[in-house]
Formats: sequence, structure tokens, C-alpha cells
Amino acid sequence: MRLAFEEMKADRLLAARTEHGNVAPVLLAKGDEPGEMRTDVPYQMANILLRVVPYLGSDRVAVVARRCDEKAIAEMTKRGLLDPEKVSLIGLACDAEQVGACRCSDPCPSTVHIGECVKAAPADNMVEDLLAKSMPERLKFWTAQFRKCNKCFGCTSNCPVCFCDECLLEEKTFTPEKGIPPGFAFHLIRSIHLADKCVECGECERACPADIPLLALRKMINRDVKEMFGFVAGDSEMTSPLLTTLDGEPMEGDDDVC
Amino acid sequence: MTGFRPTILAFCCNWCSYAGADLAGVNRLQMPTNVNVVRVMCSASVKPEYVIKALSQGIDGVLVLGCHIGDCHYMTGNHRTARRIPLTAKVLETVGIDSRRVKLDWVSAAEGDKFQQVITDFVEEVEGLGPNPSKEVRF
Amino acid sequence: MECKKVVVVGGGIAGIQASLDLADRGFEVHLVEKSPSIGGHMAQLDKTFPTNDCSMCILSPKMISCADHENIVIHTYSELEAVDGAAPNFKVAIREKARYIDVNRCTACGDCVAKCPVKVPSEFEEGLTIRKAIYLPFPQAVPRKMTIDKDRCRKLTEDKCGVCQKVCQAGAVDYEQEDLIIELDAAAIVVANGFDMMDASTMPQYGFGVCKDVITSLQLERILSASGPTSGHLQRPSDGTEPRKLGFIQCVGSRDTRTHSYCSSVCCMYATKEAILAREHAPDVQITIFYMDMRATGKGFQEFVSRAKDSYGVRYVRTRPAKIQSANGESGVLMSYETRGLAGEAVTDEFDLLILCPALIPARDNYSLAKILGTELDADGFFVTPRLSSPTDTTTNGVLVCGFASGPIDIPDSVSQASAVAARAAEIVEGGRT
Amino acid sequence: MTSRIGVFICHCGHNIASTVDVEDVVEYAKGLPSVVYAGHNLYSCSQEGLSAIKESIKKNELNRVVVAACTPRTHEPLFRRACEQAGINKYLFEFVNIREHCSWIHTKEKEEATKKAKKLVAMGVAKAALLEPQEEGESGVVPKAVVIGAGLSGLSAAAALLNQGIETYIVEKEASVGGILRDIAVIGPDDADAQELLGSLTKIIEESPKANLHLSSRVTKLKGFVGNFELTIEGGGKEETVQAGAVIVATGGVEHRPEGEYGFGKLKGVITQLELERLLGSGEVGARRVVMINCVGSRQPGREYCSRVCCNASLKNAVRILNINPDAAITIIHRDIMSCGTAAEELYREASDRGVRFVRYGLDQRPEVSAEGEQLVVEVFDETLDEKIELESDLVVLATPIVSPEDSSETGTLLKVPRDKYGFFLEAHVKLRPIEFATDGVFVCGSARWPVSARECIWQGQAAAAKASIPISEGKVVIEAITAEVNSEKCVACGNCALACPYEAIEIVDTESGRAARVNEAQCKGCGTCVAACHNDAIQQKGFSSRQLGAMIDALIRATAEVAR
Repeated sequence: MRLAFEEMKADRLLAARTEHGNVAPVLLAKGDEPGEMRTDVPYQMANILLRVVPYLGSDRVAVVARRCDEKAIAEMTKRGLLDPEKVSLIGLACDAEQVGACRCSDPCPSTVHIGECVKAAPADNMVEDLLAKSMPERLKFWTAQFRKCNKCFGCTSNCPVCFCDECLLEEKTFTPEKGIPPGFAFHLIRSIHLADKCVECGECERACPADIPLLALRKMINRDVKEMFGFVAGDSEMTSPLLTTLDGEPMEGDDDVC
Repeated sequence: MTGFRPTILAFCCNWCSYAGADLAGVNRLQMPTNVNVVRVMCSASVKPEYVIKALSQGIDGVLVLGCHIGDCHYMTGNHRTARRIPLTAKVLETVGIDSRRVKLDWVSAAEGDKFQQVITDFVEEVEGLGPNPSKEVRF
Repeated sequence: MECKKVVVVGGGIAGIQASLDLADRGFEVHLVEKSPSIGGHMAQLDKTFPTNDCSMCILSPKMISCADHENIVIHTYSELEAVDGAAPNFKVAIREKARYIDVNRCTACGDCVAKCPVKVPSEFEEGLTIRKAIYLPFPQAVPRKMTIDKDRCRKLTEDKCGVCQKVCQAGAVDYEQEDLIIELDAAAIVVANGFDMMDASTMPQYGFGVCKDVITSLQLERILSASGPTSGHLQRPSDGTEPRKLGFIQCVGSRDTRTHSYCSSVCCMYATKEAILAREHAPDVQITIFYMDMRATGKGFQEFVSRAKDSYGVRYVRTRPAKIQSANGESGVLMSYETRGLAGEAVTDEFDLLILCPALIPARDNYSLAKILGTELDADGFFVTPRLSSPTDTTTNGVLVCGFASGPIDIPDSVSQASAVAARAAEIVEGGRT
Repeated sequence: MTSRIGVFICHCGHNIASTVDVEDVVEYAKGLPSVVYAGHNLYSCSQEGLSAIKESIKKNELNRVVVAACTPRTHEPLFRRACEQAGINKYLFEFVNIREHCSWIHTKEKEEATKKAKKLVAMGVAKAALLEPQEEGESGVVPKAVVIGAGLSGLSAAAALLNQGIETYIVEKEASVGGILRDIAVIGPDDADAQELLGSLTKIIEESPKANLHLSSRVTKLKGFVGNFELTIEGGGKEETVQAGAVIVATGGVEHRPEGEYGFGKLKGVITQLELERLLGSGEVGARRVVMINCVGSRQPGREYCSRVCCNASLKNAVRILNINPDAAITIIHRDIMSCGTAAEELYREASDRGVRFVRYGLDQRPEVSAEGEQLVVEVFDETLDEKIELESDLVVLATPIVSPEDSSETGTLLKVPRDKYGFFLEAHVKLRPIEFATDGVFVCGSARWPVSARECIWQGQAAAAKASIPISEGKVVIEAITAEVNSEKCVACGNCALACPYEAIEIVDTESGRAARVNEAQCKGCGTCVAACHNDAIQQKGFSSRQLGAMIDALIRATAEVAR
């Protein structure tokens, strides 16, 4: 691990280790005592990275990143939030158990430094089930789910691609001022915001104390975005289709624009 | 569905579709009374949040009307509209609000008759869909 | 720098537009209007063809822009008194006629009007209703100031009454007021004094002034207007009932070598418009337009005529009336005419209301105005514009003309001509091209 | 500052009041949040109406004004000015359109129209309550103009600009100037010498040091806004970028070619009126018997309009043939002779007096042209005589309409200006803004807008020049305060706005509160595209904030429930 400092010429290493019996992030400098390093990180290293970057100055950082971290970092980089010159990735391949828990379809980092790649999880049954439902059934299902929301903002604060400091959803403009639950629009607006950047890490769902199947929602919308615009979040080459012109695409005529 | 009069919100861009709506008025083209127009400068300024807010709070349909692609007063403003609004409709459909309640179309300043047609057709379509079920959703 | 003032004569739509463009272009404009308010004939119209835009709605903002513009001085109730010198150094005298009102004090509250005992036919309402000797010509008048008609006021003619002064709490009535002569230097003078309508009673064969239910198109325009004498209800003058059968007679005194040989240009279209409006006001009404050639040459005009035919059931008949007379008694009109073709036959038809579209003629003060300006009029009495390359130039350098003053023309053409005048005035001043 | 809103509902004569129950709407408005006054006027835009608003602002200490009347696209400046005159910032005014968008389109549904008017007013009031005072920016004006098209109207516009000392670029796609005028010898109805006119206009351009004539060229790109346009002119394999304060569209029209109609293109001796012009110009008309057919390809389904100039052209050329050959037998087959005005009517009379025969036909019985050897025969049903007649003829002249050139759609797209269904450019207002487009700083003249005579081309060109010279002489334009603004506290510098902006008017910079977006006011055109791209409302468009629009949605929901009761 410490090879990262030499090979990648990083000044710091962002990783996780055991602290007081729990997994905790740690930012190491060259020569620091590494302690008990952990690979079963229960949060997004990308998220931590974004928070520590302002304090690093000109230091280069190497970060232990799973595939989802890697994709989130790509989205951050596209938005100018990270300087790619200053971030190196130490690829961490998730094990079969982790992949299963996340119902992950894309578990293997572009370069693997730690662990071994396993197969992607089979198609998400929940997504298929939900998509098979009729409109009224879907509405019934999601109404019941959204009603459970405590508006704790766990989904947003644990999300690696929710960048805003102050969330729009904290204001009454778009969610009626009725306390909890926050109204039907809340998770839909979040869906729109995440449509061109969600990396399907599943943190929102894991963070949700009300067990709302947010990852399933994310996946369904990502699928639509891919179908409609061919865009996949985390692909470092592609700019969000929501921000670009239709250049090169067939001009949509007068018919069936929506 | 007899007697159901949907409430519809329409965002019209100042340069083409609002002008087209004005032209429909000048030409006294008769159409259903359900549509309430909000003027915005460009269809691209219509936040998906507005559409979601309206439809999740019981508005029966939302129309977003802009200049034809290529004719946008702001060059490529409506290119963004062309992506955002269909996606918004998809998101709504995912959770059970029929995407046909969101309509994006292009109406130029010269198309008073098209404005009339779009309004008439959309009202008819939404009437067919019945009241927005989100109206019944109580939180 | 040379003088940058321009005098505009006539406060109708052409004069208003010329004033606005000149003022925006940086000239100090003096707008001279002979009546108590600017607005001209367009202010009398209910709607305008071919869009049926409400006339006052589109005119009123322009009138107010004129009044508010820092570069425009409006002289209403005023006339051009004298012009000396040549472009770009005219010396112009303007006579501001006494309105017998202190315009700085008058609030147009209407207390005086309510008490004034003298009733006079209203010019603005085409004689369909009355006004008082102290009056505001119409509700949207600019400026909104009263005027005393000195020829009808009992105080000014007989030294009796004086009630308006007594009731005016603002102290605005001043019977001693005198005409004011204003002298100024001007680089250019713009004639935009528009048209008058031929007095239809000079052609008694058309029945105007003989049959009560024969009216002019301008009168119908007022009848159709919400702010008009009948609040927009279609009524015929004889008995106030709603007419069910209307006829329009085109080319009354125009395209007629005995009177005015030219075509007035706008009547086919305004008759079509009035027909559509009448149908909108009274959906059951039957309408026939009797015409010679249908002249629909402007943008959207032909489609407008088709709409009148197809959607409003307006009947167009190409013929001339042979005889117009009262129907039995007071109300209604009988008109005889021949249908066309060799198989044509003589028909006599009864109408509840017959509307004449009389020739639109050069403003009656054109001769005196032309004399003051040293400018030529054509045989019909319109200002001559001899230079094709500058359609708004008259025969006098620096005297420009726009709108109906140089010949029959509709509103958009008047407006674009008015803008052209602004370019010409700028050329005269900036480029020294007279 | 607590909102104190005044609501003014306009009758607009009976335009609104005959459909919408204005008094009822006033009563409803009185009960809306923050409304301290509600009233109605016969015409809100009259001086009386405006005085009432101004007085009410003072009397009721209003700090927001809502007028429910017609369209903001024509009347907003007027009411904004009235607010300003009464001492409140003009951006504290909100316009509700209950005429074009209500009374005029729901004429027969009075009750529902009244309900809708209430909803629209409630929405306007909700937005007004959240309006904020704004200050307008100013920007300079490039003292140059561009005229696209060097036909008669374009040349007249250019000459008028140059005569005022304004530097002018003239861009003509053909290799020479003049357009249709090149084919014309004399201009009716006064028989003015067309080539002399063309020569005098060309001379002004040739002699002016401020004229930049680009022949065989096109404008291929346009950026910017009134006062600061940037155009790319392409021609002769070269590309030039020029700056200008105003642009005039004078792309004209072309003669419709009636291929296959009345034997055109098949029978010798069947020509168009413009071809006759050319023959007359070269003195080559020897025909003794001439039949002219009017309205060929116009005033009929598919192309319904009257082309305005063809009747007069037929009359003029009939008289010219008679001047060459007084014994010529000329028949004009027409549907209506549209000789409006003094001189044209005079010409009609002259033609008639000199023996031109006028035959009227109807659309249902059109003339037929056939050839018998060298001779042409025109068969037509004369509506006046009510019988079919046969006319032998040496020459058949078809009067066809002026149509929009095929490439006018490119011009429209390039300039972002609308065209009607026939391809003619659509002016800002048919009646009172015939020379302007809704887009500031872009003007139109001549047959690009509608078929017009030479005389009309000239004055419209001059009118467009006058309009274009206004911002140039003023030297500045005011930027409406609808630009975007950034709350740098909220902004996380994700750059969505900068990417979405069609004008590259947004950049990410370091600020006191960290990195954030910054809007370049002069470059921002106020479209609001960035606003929709921002996820936390850190960028907002003045006058169209998400709080304001959100409030309108809430108001619509609330009002819908209220009026249903």
C-alpha cells in the first residue's frame, strides 16, 4: 500500500482503517503509521475525498476507490470540483458479498490494485418487478414508500454526487411546508438532479432509516437516461446531455417530442 | 370522466409560443378554458422542478411550449428543453404519474392555429387520462 | 450645429409615429394638432383589419408615449400660422387656440360637463350623440384636459351662464384666455394631417340625411365600439332596435369621376371588418357588401375577406345601387340594384340598416396649409410627392409628408411612411441633403 | 417590506368585459393575499386608466402593481412607465393577460372564462408579491449597420443610412445590385425611369466612404443583440466578421414561375409580366394582340394572398404597349382590378379609356390558353357578359405573384426571426410595428415582408434606416433587468450553468466565499437556461425566480379550488 506514495508520487493517501473498533476514513502522510487498513468501507470514499480536498492545498492524493467511487470522482472531475492531476486512484475490487448487497452491475475498477474482480450481480429483480407494475400500482407503491420519508436528508448527505451545500429541497418552494413527510415531489426532484450523475453506489438506500428503495429508483432512471440519450454517469468522457446542444443528433421535429 | 375539467399549466416562451398564443387570441381562435399560461423568456428556463411540483400537487397536465428547434431566440436554449422535459416526464412515469400529462411542443410566433390545436388536443388527452391521481395522495 | 427641431402637423397615427421616431432619433418635436386631442381617426375606430386588433388598445400607448416623451412638445387645439425661410432653417409660427381652460389646473373631473347646459352634436361620435360646450372629446383623450367650444358657449357668445367656472373647484376655467402664438426655428416640417370623410349628404341619391337608417361607416364604427354611444350594441338610429339585415355600399363618391375619381384604398377592408364585427355583436344578422372591385392587397387581407365569406357568411355582391329610399314609414331602407351578367335582373331589397363607405378626402384645411408651406397639391387635393426616390418629399425642400395627406393609404403604410420621414429629416440635418 | 398590491382589471372596452365578468374578478382579487386595492378601468392603457393607477399607488401606498389586461409583449412598457412615474420601481409591475389568453379565445364560455381570469389574476398576484426592484444595465452601440439584400428596398435603406453618416455593410447574394429592379424599365404609375433610380442609389453607395458593399456574399453567422451584433459575411471564398448595432433584412421576393399553367413553358408567346418588362425595356414588343391574365398562382387555395403589385404592372404595361402601338388590342383578364389610390386608379381609367378590354373571370371558370399554329387562343368565361368568349392573341402575359425566395428560411433561422406560412417575414405588429421584428435591433423592409411596389420599397427602406439609426444615434441601449444572478453563498461551482449557457456568459471564478459562478451581465441575454440547470437555486433570473414561479403554481392550485366552489 505504501507503494502508492512512491509509484503514484502522492503526498497523501486517503484510505480506511479500524478506529475504536469501527471502520473510519484516514488521511495518511508519507511515513505515518498505517494501522489496520480496511476494504469493507461502508461509505463513499469519493464523498470523503471531496470534503478533504479543500484542505490539501497543492498536495497530491491517492485514494482507495471502488468502481462506484471511481465513477463518482469522474463526475466530480467533469464539474471542476476535483483536479484530476492531483488525484490518483488505488482500485479496490469489491468481493462477491459486497456486490450482492449492492445489487451492483458494474463492480470492477478500471485498474485493480486490491482484491480480485468478481461477476456483476444479476439483473435487479426489484427494478424489473417495479417496471412491470401498472401506473396506478406504481403510484400506490411509491406513495407508500415516500410517505415513510422522515426528510432526514440521509440520502443527500451520503450521496457522493450531491454536491450542494444547501439543498433546494430544504426550501418550501418545491416541497410544501408541511413538515414530514415532505410531499411527493421531494424524491422526484432528487431523481432529476441525480439523473445525469448517479453512479448507483446505493449509499442513499443504505442511509435511509425508512428503508425506501432509493437505489431501485436510481437504477430505473439511469436506465431511462441511457435509453434516451446514451449517457452513462461515471463515464469520464461524456458530458451531461442535459447541458449540451443537440448538435449532431437528429433534430427533433414537430412530432412526438414528448 | 364526464364533467371532469382538468387544470393545466402551460409554460410559453416569450418569443415564439407566447407570441403564438397571442396570435391565436388576435385571431379569436376558440379553445378550451383549462390552460393557464405562464410566460417565461425561454422554454429552457423551465425547471423540471416546476413540472414535478405542479404534477405532484394535483395539476392535471403541464405543457411546455418553445420555439422550434433551430429557431430559438436564444440560439440553443431549447436544445436543453428538448432533453430536460422528456426526461422529467419519464421520471414521473417511473413513479406512476402518466408521462402523457407532460407535453413538450414547439409553437412559433406565426402558429396561432397550431397553438389552438396543441391546446385542444392536450386538453382532450388529459381529459381522457382523468384527474391526476396525485391529487388524492395525502401526505 | 443646425437647429434640430422638427414640426409635425397632424396628431393622427402618422403624425404620432413620425413624432416618436423623430424624438427617439434626437430631434425636438413640436406636434401640432388642430383638435383638442391627438389620436386622429384611428381613435374613433373600434377594431383594425385584418387582425381585428382593438384600435384604441394599440393606439393609446403610442399617444401616451408621445405625451410622456421628453423630446416631444404637443400643441393641441393648434394650427400652423405661418412659415418663413427654407430648410433647414424654417421659422414657424404656431397658433395655440384658446381653450379657455388653464391646462395646468384642469383635472378633467367632469363637474363642468355635468352642469353645462349647451348640447352640441359630438364630432368624435360622428353626431350620433351629443357633447357639451365644455367637453373632453373622448375618454382616452391626450391631453386629458377640457376645452370650451367658443362658438357654442353661452358665456363666450352671449355673456350668460358661466356655470362651468362656478362649479370648477380647480379654478381652471378662464374666459379671458387668448390665442397664443408660438414661434420656433425648425429644420424640417412634416405634414401628417390625414383625411376627412366626404360629407355623404352631398350625394343625396345614397339616402344619407334622407333615410334615418342610412349611416356612414365611421358612424357604424362608433356604434360597434364599447365606448361608443350604444356601448357596442348594434342598434339602428330610427328606432333603436337591433337590425337584422345590413348592407354596405362601397365607393360612395370615390372611383366616381363626378366626385372623387380615385380609390380610397381602405374601404373594402374596413367594410369587411365591420361586417365581421357586426356578426360577432349580433350573430343572426345578415350582411351584404355591394362593391365594384374587391381590393384586398395588404398582408393577410385576402384571407380576411375569405374568412368573412366562409366563417361569417358575409355576402359580397358586385353591383351599384340604382335607388335608395326609405322603406314604409320611418325605419328601414329600400335599395334597388341589378344583378350581374346578361341574365341579370333588377332587384329591390329591404335593409334594416344601410352603411355607406364614402370617399376619404384630403383634409379640408389642405389648401390653406399648402399655401402656408408654399407646397403643391395634386388635382385631388393631396400633397404632391414628385420624387420617387424620396416618396415623402413634397415640392418644397424640407417639407415632408406622410400618411393619408399624400394619398389614400392604410395604417401600416402610414406608420412606415412616418418612420421614413424620420430618416429623411435626419438626412436633412446630418447630411445636409435637402 | 410588506407587499401592498394593487390589482387593476381592464375591460378593454368590451374586448374583455363582454366575456369576462370584470366586477366579479375584481371582487375575487380583493380577497387575494397582500392585495390592498382592486379596481377596474374601461381602458387601463388610456391616460385616464394610467392616472387611476398612479393615483391609487399613492393613495393606497401600493408597492406592487398587477394589471390584468392584454399582452405584455405590447403594453408592458407603458404600465412599467406609469409605475415609475408614481414612484415605484418598474420591475414591481406584473402583467396578466386576460384578453389574448382568455376573453378572445373563450368568447362563448363566459362563466369559465371568468373563472380562468380569476386564476390568472391569482397567479399574477402571487408572483407580484415576490417581485423585487431591479436596476437596468446599459451597453454601448456599434455605430454601424448591416443591410442584407441590395434590391430596391435594401439600397434605399443603405442610402438613407449612409446619408446620415452611418457606416453600412451591404450584403448581396447576387453579383450585382438591384434585384428585380434590374429587369424593369419604367416604374408605374408615373413612368419613372427605373434604371436612373437604380443608378442614383448605386452612386450614393459607390461614392460613400462609409459603404462596404459585399457582392456574391451571404451572412452566415449572427451573434449578439441590439447595439452589438457580430456577423460573419462569406463571399468569394473569404470570410469577414463585422460588428454592427443594427441589422436590416431586405431580402426581397421573387417572381413566381407558373410552370405548366396556361401553357407557360410549353407554348411560344406565353410569358410572365416580368418577362414582358424585359421585352419592353429592350423595345422588342411587336405584338398587336395581347391578352394578360391576372392572379396566376395567387388568390387561390394554396396561395391565397393577393400580391398587391401585379394588377398595376398589367395596367402599366398595357398602356406602354399602347404607347408603342396605339392600335394594339389588349385584353386584361382579371378577378378584381386592385388599383388602390390615386395614380393607380388613374392608370386603370386611362387603360380603359384607351380601349383596353377588361374581362372578369371566376376561380371556378378559369381561362384556357391553346395554340393554333402560330396563334394563341384564350378562351374565357366573361362573368360580366355571362358568356364564354374566345380571344385570339399574339402574346399571352401572365401576372404572377411575388413569392418569398427559397433561401429566406435560412435568413429567418440565422436571425431568429419568424416567417408566415408563405415564407414572408413576420413583423412585430401587423398594424403599428410593420418595419420592426420582435427582436430589438433587427428590422425588415420591402418584399421580404410582403409584396410591395417600388415606391413602397423605397419608403420602407428609409423607414428601416430610421429605425436602425435610433440606437446608433442614441449610442447606448438599455439592458432589461431579466439577467441571471448568482448567490455565491449557495453556489458550489459545479459549472452546470456555465455549460448550459448558450452565450458563454458564465464562468467559474474565485470569490470571497470560495469558487462560484459569475454572470457577465453584458453577455447575458436573460434566457434563464442556466436557472433550470442549477440544482440548488443558486442562480436565478431576475423577474423569473423559482420562488416567483413556484408561487404561481401554488396560486393556480389554490385558485382552482376556490373558483370551483
